Amino acid sequence: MLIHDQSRPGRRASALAPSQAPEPTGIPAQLRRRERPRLPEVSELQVVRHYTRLSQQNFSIDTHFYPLGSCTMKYNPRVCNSLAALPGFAERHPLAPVEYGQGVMACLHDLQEILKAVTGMSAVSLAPAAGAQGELTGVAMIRAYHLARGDHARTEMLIPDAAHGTNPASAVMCGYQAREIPTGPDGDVDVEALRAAVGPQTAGIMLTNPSTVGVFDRNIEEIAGIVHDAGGLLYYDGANLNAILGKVRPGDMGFDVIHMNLHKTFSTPHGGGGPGAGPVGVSARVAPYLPVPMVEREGEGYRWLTEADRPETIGRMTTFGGNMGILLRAYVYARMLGREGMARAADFATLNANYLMARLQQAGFELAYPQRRASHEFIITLKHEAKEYGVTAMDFAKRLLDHGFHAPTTYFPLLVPECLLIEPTETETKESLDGFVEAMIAIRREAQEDPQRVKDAPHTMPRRRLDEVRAARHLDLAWTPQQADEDGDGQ
Amino acid sequence: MLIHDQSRPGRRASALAPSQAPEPTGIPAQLRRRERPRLPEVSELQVVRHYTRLSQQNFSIDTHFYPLGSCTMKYNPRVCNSLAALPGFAERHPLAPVEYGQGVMACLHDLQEILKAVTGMSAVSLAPAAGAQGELTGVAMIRAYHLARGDHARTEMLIPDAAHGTNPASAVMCGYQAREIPTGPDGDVDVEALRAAVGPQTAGIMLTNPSTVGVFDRNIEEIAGIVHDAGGLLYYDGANLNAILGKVRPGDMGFDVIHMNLHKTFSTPHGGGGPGAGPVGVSARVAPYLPVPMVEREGEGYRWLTEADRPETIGRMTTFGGNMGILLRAYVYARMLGREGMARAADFATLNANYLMARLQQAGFELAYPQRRASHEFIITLKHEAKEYGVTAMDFAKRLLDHGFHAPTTYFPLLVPECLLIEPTETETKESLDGFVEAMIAIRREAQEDPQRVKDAPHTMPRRRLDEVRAARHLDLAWTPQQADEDGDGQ
Amino acid sequence: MPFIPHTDDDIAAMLQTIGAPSIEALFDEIPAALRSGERDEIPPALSEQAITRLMRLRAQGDEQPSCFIGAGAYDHYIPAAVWQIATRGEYYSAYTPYQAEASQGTLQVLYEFQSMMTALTALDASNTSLYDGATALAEALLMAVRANRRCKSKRVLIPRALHPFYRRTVRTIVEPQGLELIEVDFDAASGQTPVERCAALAGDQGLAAVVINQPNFFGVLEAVDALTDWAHEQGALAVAVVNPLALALLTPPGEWGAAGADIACGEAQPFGMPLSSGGPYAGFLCSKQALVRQMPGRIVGRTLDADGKPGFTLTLQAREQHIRRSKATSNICTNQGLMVTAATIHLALLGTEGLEQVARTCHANTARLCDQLCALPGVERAFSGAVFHEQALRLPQAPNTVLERLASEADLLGGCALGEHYPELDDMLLVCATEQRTEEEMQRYATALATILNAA
Amino acid sequence: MPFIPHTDDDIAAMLQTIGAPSIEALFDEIPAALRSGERDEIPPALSEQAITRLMRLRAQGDEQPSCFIGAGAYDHYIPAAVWQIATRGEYYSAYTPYQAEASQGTLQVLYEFQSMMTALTALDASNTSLYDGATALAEALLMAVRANRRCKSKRVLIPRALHPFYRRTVRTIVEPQGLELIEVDFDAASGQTPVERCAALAGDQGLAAVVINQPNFFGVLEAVDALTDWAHEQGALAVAVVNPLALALLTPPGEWGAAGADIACGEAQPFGMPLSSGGPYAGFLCSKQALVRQMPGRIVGRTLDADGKPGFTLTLQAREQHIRRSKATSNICTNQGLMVTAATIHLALLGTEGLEQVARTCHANTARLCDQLCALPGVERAFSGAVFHEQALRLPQAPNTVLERLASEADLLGGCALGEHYPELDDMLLVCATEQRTEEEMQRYATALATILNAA
Repeated sequence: MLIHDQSRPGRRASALAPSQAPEPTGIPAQLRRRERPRLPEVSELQVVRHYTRLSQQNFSIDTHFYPLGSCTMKYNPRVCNSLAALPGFAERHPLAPVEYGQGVMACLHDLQEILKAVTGMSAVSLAPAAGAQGELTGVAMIRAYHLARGDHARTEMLIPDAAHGTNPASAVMCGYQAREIPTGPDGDVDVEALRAAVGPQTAGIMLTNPSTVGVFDRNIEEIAGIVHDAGGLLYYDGANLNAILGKVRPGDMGFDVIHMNLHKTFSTPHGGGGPGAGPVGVSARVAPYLPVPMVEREGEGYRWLTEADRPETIGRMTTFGGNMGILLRAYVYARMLGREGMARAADFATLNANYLMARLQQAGFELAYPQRRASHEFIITLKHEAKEYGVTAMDFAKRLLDHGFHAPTTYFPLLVPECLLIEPTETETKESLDGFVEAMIAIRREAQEDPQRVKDAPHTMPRRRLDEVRAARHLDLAWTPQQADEDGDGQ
Repeated sequence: MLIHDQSRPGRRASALAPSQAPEPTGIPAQLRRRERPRLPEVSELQVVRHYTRLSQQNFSIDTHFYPLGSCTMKYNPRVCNSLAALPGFAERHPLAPVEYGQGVMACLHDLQEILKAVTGMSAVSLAPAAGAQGELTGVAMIRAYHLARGDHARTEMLIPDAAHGTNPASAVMCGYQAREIPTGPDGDVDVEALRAAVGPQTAGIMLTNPSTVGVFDRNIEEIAGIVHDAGGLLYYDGANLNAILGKVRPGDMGFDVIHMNLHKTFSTPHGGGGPGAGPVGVSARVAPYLPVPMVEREGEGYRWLTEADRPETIGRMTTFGGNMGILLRAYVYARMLGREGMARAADFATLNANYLMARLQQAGFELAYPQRRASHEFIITLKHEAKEYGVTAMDFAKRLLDHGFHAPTTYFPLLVPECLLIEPTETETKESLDGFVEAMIAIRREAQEDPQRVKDAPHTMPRRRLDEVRAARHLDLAWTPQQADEDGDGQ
Repeated sequence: MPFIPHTDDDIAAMLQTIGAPSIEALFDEIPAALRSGERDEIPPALSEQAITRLMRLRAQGDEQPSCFIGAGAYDHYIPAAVWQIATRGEYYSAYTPYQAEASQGTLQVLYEFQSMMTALTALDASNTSLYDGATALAEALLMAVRANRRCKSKRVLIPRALHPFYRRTVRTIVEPQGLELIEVDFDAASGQTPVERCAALAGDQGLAAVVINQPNFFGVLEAVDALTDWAHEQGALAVAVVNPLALALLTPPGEWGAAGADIACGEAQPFGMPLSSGGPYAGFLCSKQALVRQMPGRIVGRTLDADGKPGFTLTLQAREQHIRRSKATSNICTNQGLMVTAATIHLALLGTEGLEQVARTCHANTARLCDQLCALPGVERAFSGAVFHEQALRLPQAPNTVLERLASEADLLGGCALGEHYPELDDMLLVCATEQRTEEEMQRYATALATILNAA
Repeated sequence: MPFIPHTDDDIAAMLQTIGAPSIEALFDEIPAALRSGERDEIPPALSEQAITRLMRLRAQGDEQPSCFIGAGAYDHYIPAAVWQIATRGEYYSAYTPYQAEASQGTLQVLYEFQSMMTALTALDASNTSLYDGATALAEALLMAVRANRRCKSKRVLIPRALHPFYRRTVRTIVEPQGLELIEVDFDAASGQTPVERCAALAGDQGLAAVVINQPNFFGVLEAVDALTDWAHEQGALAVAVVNPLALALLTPPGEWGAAGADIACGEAQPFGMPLSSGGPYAGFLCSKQALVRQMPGRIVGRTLDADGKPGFTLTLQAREQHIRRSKATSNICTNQGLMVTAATIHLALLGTEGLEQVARTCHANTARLCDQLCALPGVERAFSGAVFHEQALRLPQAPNTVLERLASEADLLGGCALGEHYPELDDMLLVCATEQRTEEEMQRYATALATILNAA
């Protein structure tokens, strides 16, 4: 049942609004609303009960193993939330004078320094609001770099076929054409194809390394050479940074521009789809173009760097310069890991992925790249199961929910048929991983004996399988008073 | 699965303890522990996940209608919790100087005044830690009052047969014999029986009014006269205070001593069984015996009153003088209700109870006292259903869980067979009450058609009906390493 | 090892299963020359206790005096229930609801958010958020240009009285895609954006979209009906940028002019989001039904499950980057889910009447404060246009100096000096008194300003 | 109407169903003469925003300097996860788990708490809490007297070195039931309670119980083995009062002497409960299996459900007031469930090693602080007995004066002056430096004390 369906005219959580609210003066009648907006009219207990109960219909890291590939669903320390919510931080107006912001600015400055050190880049800006915006920012800086050199011919961005969809989308948002580079059979970029593709039209290449197929591209130095020789820049998609944190630095691999997903590698909350934070790091030659604001230390204090200080900046990415509350959480997490904890994240994320991969392989599941080490994630393909039992990767995914496991990423990357991209993260126990293997084996057995049971999954969730086709064909995107009469009996 | 069953030697949530912990010096070897205590050794994520998931196995006000009679399960405003947890309040040491406690003391003082005003008593002490301790405190004050007068002959406390079990238990803890007074057929105390029972041995009478059978005793003035004339004092059990808050005051009814359950009437959290707070109020003649500490205003500030200020006090009830964090929550709630909101709680608690009673009666359920108004709660008896269908009050209670309703109080008061004591509280909507009636009707229909289904309930809870007899016969009160080997597969 | 559950036994057993001699060996595909060690620039690990001590110290230093700054971010009261519920692990630590059946909580919340935003804007469809108000406007303009097939140009008219940071952010994001942003100035007397000035800039190639800001950066109310009708006459889409709290009282974009605005966007921060130095907030974007397939971002639809029970799922994913890649409507992926969860709870708690009361109280507080301040000699309302809950004042002394003295002498942040963004308005201060400001604070402001101005 | 959901339509419909003309009519059984109206002494209602403002102001005034007071309540670090989880609505707003099937969350937490307490005390059974340490001791003594059928008297030996507030509380609660409390003094040199002094007070009628406090109020470690064995020789039950944090390092009561203490109780506040001016905390009580039917309070047992699955339920309810009424083991009903939930999460987070590290760090901090302070002329350790994490010091100036100056000059609370409770110890101060105290704070203490003593 929607909160709207619980609404009754005149009902209210009346402690929550100012009690004296005079009729507004000075607003011309023709600008005044004629009909009051139909928001839910409910009591405080109804709200608390409704959203508490709804929450219980979610899987989450705090309740379930959530091995969603490419999303790094690791434990979000609870203390990060309580510290970012301290009144001094939470109640500060973005335009308050810097004298009333030295605390938050110290944290942001320190975070810039930590991110520089761990990625090997020359400078960092925390401005982008999420990973995809970090990509947009990064590509915009590549564009600004070429334009500043008067190099207007570079119209193409090279992107491996396995790349995240955000890569081509971000390139296009910066006016580039996205040109696909194939992945070789071993999971590495096809170097010869790359060599054939580069030229004076090449603005750069966007790479995830380890890549989305879950392996570290061993030819990264050669790739960097090819692209750099062609005058292009290397963009590092930081979605998989957790796999190499403290082990190898994008800057040392030759990347010119990177973004980091703090809600992945630095464990800020995923929040049901954000907010994230997508800081960008750059090599020295791209540094002038970083977005503002940035924080600079000056004497004993800190100040904002704005357009006035950084005339070549690509500009602002959001109104007030970034998701500060998320950056604070990432800062707390980074300080708790410390210098010795950075590599440990990569160590155990990789150990867990390789262990889970080995166990699934030993259980008879087919790996997409059996000859390779897993990075922090890996791919299995269920094409055999799909063909033999008619049970697809999607069916496995839905049936896993019944076993108490969130499904891995399905059907991505696109180049592996019937694939599951599995990322266990470092914060899961061996017992969790073993439980997942047992569930996979049980589902395969069920696929052999009673495939319809798997195809009809899930069976134990708040809803059976949802009709996505209907959702797109009969668009129902908002409650309306009319709808309430038709099907108000909701859940 | 118990948290203990997830333990692995050497696993830790290591961010949570000091990192440098030297071997302790100066402690003689024979006083040192030989074997380390077997606490769970688990990761932070395991703890968060375990207790988050466990919580979802509870019914609670925040998730379900919870009409548990005599418990006043009304909405606990969320703001009460966040304000009591403010660092200034939460981090104050109980022995910190009063200069560092004027804030909390101002709140406690104001709460004393509000409770005095709303109950009509001369003085209030906030010291008792819960309702039952408030009773003990109250009876101890009655004892002190008689002893101070040299009146050593009073050995009996009169208690209606319908009273809460805490009443006789508290009387006995103060050295009194509990003497039962019968309840008349209309639910009021049998005045003639009372008249026959009083005498020079009467220390007092403990009354709940409205009583536990859910009606207001109309003869309260006569009762007060009888007991007072015999030299006894009147004790008011405040468990049902929510029913008359702001409508009629115990002091005006003639009570000499009262306790209040702040987790009922003043909406502090029930917390899975506490903490509560059980302030006591008294008439002037009993005031000298109030427990310490109390807060007194002195000039612009506040100070503690202790044994030195109050030489006739019965003493301290807890180490540091009370459940301050709970008292702060009650204070916030009281201020949000304000003078105009006190009676409103009683108004709507009573409206809800009478409505639910009327609807159940109209649906054919038998009321224990059909000729009476309900107070904030009322009783139905399922003796007819038990006889006809073999389905007991307990079976109804368990089946209600499947319908998404917490069960009312069952088999209390003892004098009504197969009873449900139902208290909806003022914060529930009419829709909640209607839903409860529908569920009761559905269960009765099921009891007619398929009684075994009702007797086997619940069917949808995390557990089927639990074997309480086995629990008491084969005591298993704690995890031990040996048990882990036997039945570690827990949930 | 904070957050790592592995025991020595676990590690040994796992390596044996893998067939690797050490964890280090798992990294043997990384060229040795590239490997890096610990970085001394990164400080050593802190315990939770130690980082708590550090952060509390830093936060204490940032505690703010009474705030009369608005300018795009507003100090509203947030009921305690909002974040106590929004930070429940099931919301806080879930991700984008790709597996609908295991994400009905988040999905229903998002659907309810969409429903609340369409109710407020009187438009048909809403997405589930963009990063913030400024990026929402950037996406709205890209959407408008895609959708407006009648117009061949990518020219967009944008008022100079729009928040300066919105204008800069929009520029960063849309210019690489070839959009041409044409700024139309406001009237110096009224503070409004006149239709005539728009007309003067319309040009020959036509306009793809016209941005209409209600209220504008100065708090001034625009003639939205006339602007919307004019935009439509030009063949442009009307893109509304609105403070959603204002919609409790003001005509919703869907009812502007004869046909209503086509798209409405803005900053949802007033709905339960702490100021937090500027973020995380949440941008919202609503549109008419006809444009929904050009909408960027996640959208949730109600559908049925295999048993015919209603349920919720992400829908229209064919617009999105993970399906359409380079042809997506936007690159957005992660948005501001948790903030939207808070906003939904916040709006449910306030309800229609509560939201109106907040809007009215803010409006009345600002009016009352400005009455007091304008009673001082040399202080006057800067613009003649009607305002909502924010007011530009002209001061007889340099605003920055006044602000510094108000902070140090009266412990209050007196507003936002306009000169930095509008050189010609260097004697002006933008003030806002939300429902959080008390009589005492407003009186303190007036008294302090009187002292400062007298002492000059 | 805050918290009341009724609309006018609801009220009318409900009254019609009831057949009453008004809500007021529902109170018509209350004698009219008794009815009262609104009380002017109660202030008018505040909005959530207004009460928040008031309480924040009051709390700010109470913010504390560095705290070196222990004396029965300890400033330990509480991990953020503890209360974020414990205040989840499902724990916070549930009641005593009378309906076991709908309360497995709370019940399992309580069972785990019992398991942790029995592990720490090395006893067989634990209840689910009493109000606090002092009331737990009172209940323990009542329990001991009930259980000790060999002893005809109700005489109990109680050390004078036990917390003064425990002694007073116990007296309030147990004396009405006829228990005779006999205080045994400590040795002025060692601070310990000698067996010989106990023996001198044993008397002819025998002792029902002997209280043994480890560490005692002065932080001094008692000779628990000898005291326990002596108590048992007298036919008395040995009742341990222990700081449960100390049990990370010290011999658990179940292993004291030849047979172990019979009952152990104390204050669980060190396990995740904020100081909060003294409460809510939680008392714990453990005992040998043979005494479990005399135990007061709620007890949870593991059993099986109708499908044979293990589950949890309240058990041994025949001891309790709601069944046994005047014959119950105690009148206790509501206990400290939420605090126990927090304690359970806290202990699970710390684990064995974490708890040891907290205990060790507190012990080391206090020792280091006292080393520094005792380097000052005239400052010395007051007792020769070994201590755990708390230490009485003898000062060359009046402790209360010193404390006032430490507060005003060095912004710290320097400890608890002993003279108020022990007149002969009026030159003594009890200090405690938990793991929360930093090097800087301890150094500040030493420096300030040096200044104060020199200046005298």
